[in-house]
Amino acid sequence: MPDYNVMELMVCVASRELEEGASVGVGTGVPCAATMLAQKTHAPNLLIVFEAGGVAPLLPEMPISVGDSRTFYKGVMASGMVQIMETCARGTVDYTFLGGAQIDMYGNLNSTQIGFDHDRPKVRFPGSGGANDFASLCWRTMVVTPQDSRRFVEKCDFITTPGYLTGDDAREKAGLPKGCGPYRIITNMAVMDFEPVSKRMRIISINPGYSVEDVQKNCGFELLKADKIIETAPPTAEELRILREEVDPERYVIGR
Amino acid sequence: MPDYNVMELMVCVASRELEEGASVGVGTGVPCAATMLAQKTHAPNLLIVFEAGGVAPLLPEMPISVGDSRTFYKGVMASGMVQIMETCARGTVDYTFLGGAQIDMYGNLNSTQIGFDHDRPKVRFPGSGGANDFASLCWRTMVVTPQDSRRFVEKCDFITTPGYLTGDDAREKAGLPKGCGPYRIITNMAVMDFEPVSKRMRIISINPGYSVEDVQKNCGFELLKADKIIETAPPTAEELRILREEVDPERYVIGR
Amino acid sequence: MGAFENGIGKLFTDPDPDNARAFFRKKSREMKSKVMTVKEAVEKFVHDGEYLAIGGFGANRIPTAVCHEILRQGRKNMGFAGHTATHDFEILAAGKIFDRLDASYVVGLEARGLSPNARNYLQSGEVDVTEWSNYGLAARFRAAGMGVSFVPIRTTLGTETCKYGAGKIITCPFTGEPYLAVPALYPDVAAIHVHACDIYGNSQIKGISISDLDVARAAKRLIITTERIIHSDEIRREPNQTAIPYYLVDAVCEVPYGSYPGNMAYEYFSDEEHLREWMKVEKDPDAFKKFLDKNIYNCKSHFDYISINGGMEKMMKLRQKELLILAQEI
Amino acid sequence: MGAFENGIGKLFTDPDPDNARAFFRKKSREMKSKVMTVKEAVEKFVHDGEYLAIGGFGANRIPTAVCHEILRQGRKNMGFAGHTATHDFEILAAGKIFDRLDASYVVGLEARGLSPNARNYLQSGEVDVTEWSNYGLAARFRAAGMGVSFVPIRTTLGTETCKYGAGKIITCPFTGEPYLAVPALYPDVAAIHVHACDIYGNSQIKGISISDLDVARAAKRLIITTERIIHSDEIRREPNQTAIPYYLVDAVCEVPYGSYPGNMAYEYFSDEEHLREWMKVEKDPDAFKKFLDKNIYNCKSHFDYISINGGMEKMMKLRQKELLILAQEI
Repeated sequence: MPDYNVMELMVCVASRELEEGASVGVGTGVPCAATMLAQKTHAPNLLIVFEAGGVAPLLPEMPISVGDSRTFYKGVMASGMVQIMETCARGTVDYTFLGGAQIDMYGNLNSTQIGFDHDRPKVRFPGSGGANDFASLCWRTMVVTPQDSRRFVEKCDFITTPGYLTGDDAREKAGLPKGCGPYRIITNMAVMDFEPVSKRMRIISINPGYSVEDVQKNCGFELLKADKIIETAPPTAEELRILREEVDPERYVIGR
Repeated sequence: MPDYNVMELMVCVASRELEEGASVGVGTGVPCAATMLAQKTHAPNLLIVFEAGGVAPLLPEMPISVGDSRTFYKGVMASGMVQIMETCARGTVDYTFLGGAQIDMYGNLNSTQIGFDHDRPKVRFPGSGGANDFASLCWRTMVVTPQDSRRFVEKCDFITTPGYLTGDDAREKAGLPKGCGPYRIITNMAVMDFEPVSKRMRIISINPGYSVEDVQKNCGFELLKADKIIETAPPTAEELRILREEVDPERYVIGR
Repeated sequence: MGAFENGIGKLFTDPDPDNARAFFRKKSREMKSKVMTVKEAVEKFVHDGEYLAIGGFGANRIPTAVCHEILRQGRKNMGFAGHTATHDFEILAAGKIFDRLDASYVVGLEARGLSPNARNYLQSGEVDVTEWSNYGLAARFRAAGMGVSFVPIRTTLGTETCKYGAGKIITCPFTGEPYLAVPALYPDVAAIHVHACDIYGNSQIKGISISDLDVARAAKRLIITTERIIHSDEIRREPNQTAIPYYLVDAVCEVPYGSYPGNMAYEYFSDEEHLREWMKVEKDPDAFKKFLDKNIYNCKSHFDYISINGGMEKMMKLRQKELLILAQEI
Repeated sequence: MGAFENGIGKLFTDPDPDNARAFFRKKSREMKSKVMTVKEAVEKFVHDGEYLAIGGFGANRIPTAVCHEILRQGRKNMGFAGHTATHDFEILAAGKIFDRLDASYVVGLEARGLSPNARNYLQSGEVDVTEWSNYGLAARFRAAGMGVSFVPIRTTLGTETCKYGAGKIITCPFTGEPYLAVPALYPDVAAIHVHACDIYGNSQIKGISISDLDVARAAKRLIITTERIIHSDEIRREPNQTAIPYYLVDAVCEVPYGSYPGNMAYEYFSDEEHLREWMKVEKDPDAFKKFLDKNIYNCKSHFDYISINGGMEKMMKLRQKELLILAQEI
């Protein structure tokens, strides 16, 4: 079995979720690496869109910004933000990848602030950007993040981006499009999905070298467990070769 | 005084209303001729927009359609209908010219049907097209039409396009933008405006050879009269020369 | 007529974006060749009873070949978006292909006059008509393209265009002012003619786009006819020239002179003589039937139609006229 | 947080389209030369207390020269639209030019990290912040561009981004579903950097347009900086390349390498080294003051700024990097 680091594992696991013929709204970093890896392995027809307007570029290298010139390099279209978000709103974008400083059991994300006082936050982060929009509109949201109980919290200080809100049908009741929401949470220790009725986060797969207990210990809320929890398949030699040689030779992402 | 026909008179009168630096949403025929004449006489900087998307073309000849290639020939922009209508909605278009089968004392226009049964009209016309939108959104609507009591009616069979609706502040109350509406009605016999409070049609100028009585006789409702009714200035020799030689050498409009 | 009344016209299509999303979720995003004949495209994607939209502006950049083929295949009971519809409307009315109509501009051919046959059809009572303005109907496509069920507009309020429409009066939560909410229009199928596209459907339009970018996004299925198919590398060389991206497109049909007898900007002018003949012959039902047989029903394709109307020599002259080489009427 | 609550954030601008119409009615539509220096443009069109929007996407196609000049001229108490704002935000925060902020993306520079100084500024309590998503803020420009007071969107609902925003929950009159109505945003002034424009302001943008077409239409006054001024004949030769028409534009400023240190598609890549230096030096207030003096306050113009940061040689390298001739980090 080849040697790999945590980032490589997470990128490979994420890339496998993207099936051939799907569409994905991506950001810089891990999402982009996962998407490029999927294109170079099992899903050459994956449609990539960037929030600033780029559609289906032939990415010559990892973009440094979701609006830089790489995001529409030899693209099939260079449009604008409204066009991309409307494409998501019409139901044409299947996946998106998001992150945040905090995530709760319903997959709600915080990328706005630490502290509860909006007028005087303890720490200010960028805010939603396009994250809330992608999470509201794309069919399936995936989060790639380290497993850490300061990150996986009982309650976000601020809900920037919707998961299933307060669970059950709260998301649809709020007026968000029907049938979409958080889909996979991929960490260094495990892969989680969301239980279909309560919409609570649930362990479905444990990464090599970790246990369910490890995951729970590094999570600030109680995780549900799938009836059958499997072991996450490690990266294959071929995945690692493509990731290291073709996707991220400068190790921008996998060297973190 | 040079000899001229009724169309030439109306085109010349209409063109004089368009001041330098103004903007105008135009259709084919008389509006286009009046606008081109204004550009070639006193208002070279007149901004022309066509509803299908053409902006400020260097018109090589009279367009046959408001969407044909002439309407954006060497234009500064070839956009789309939504862009043009939104430009009007933002208050950037000063004038428009409209017509119709019927007009009432508040300047409401009918270009939809004769007869009151919408399911089985006696005569079906094209409907609004962009007329309602231009009349709703441009600051000043002008109508160039023959003076005829079958055309100037007590009540339109169908109000396709808003004038002042039922008069007074009905137009603004309905939700149409404030401060705009019908401005000049130019016929073979006279020029009318609208009394500022009641918003009823009012004679302000009589064309050479006609009397106030002629106008009233050829109008299906009672016209108000301005305190001082002047005589419409006939076309000048220079206006006629430009109109005949440069604007409409094929006599598409002035030969009607 | 009243200032604050909702429209009493019928709403022919479902404005719910969640239903549209469920459809679009399943629509393929694969970049695969969609090249087929117009006959195949109409067989596959245009069905009786569905709702149709046609791009362009009346007799400018219209997918004439698709309109003719719909007649040849005898489609019936369709809904139609009569948005800036002139010669396209005239063709479709000749085949009586629709029985319900969202009308903003129909029956007329602008400065050319009115179509006697289309007019009779609407006066016959056979067609349910709901009224809109051009912007109202454009805004309905726009709402669909935005993935919402309505947008607020400030036109038609207080008129019978509004009363016999199907919009609803709402109040702005910020200003308290009334607006007309126009419902999203998702056509089952649309056809648009473009200057160039690749085999996947990535399309370039030169000149004005009218409402086609929104029509393309709103339509559940989209047939592109194109003056010419170009290599995908050409598309990727200038990605901000792409007006319609491939994932909206279901069929790509190469139809040179595809807007004929309409105008195609930078390519060829409209054939005014032929358009006059259409309108003239409509006055005599027998002559009109023969005219339709000759120009549509007995033609196999747009090539046949062009060849009986002057062929390449005529096209060359229309091209010269478009480019202002021939200034005079031909 | 609640699903059906209106935002409690402050609305900093008037969404009433009739007030905007009254302004736009008087704005000149004359096609006259608007060429001036950035200094003149900022003096004439950017005033203390007004509301500002900046085009581009953070460190891509931004009007850097205008941002610097606003600092040099010491503007204060402005409102700012923090829409996809990264390096532009970093500059404006360094000058503390705004005290109220519509925030969708601020403080960060994407993958590059966070700006310590901008973060401190927002944590200081000196700035009133109302929250939006990127699309929410883009839709606000869009509503203004449409000439209406709001548009309905389906994002942010149910989150604290919505609660600390200033949108309102409305119900669709067709489906009964809730939407967030976002209020039109008409900035007093906006600045946008483009690839080319003529002396009247007719502007061409290559590549993505982000939200700039709507920002241009929404803004009451608009400053265009351009890589180069081209002859108006070039504009008229390809009218569908025009992204921004002249009648929206108040000032035309020719600023080659005007997006530096940001990326300008097809022209030059971002100067990542310089951007890293910015963020690094922010950690030390004294060093940051010296850095700002050197790079902004003691520069007369964008030419000075470029000349002290490597001049033409550096620009050439950034150009090679953009065109993938230099694949490695410089």
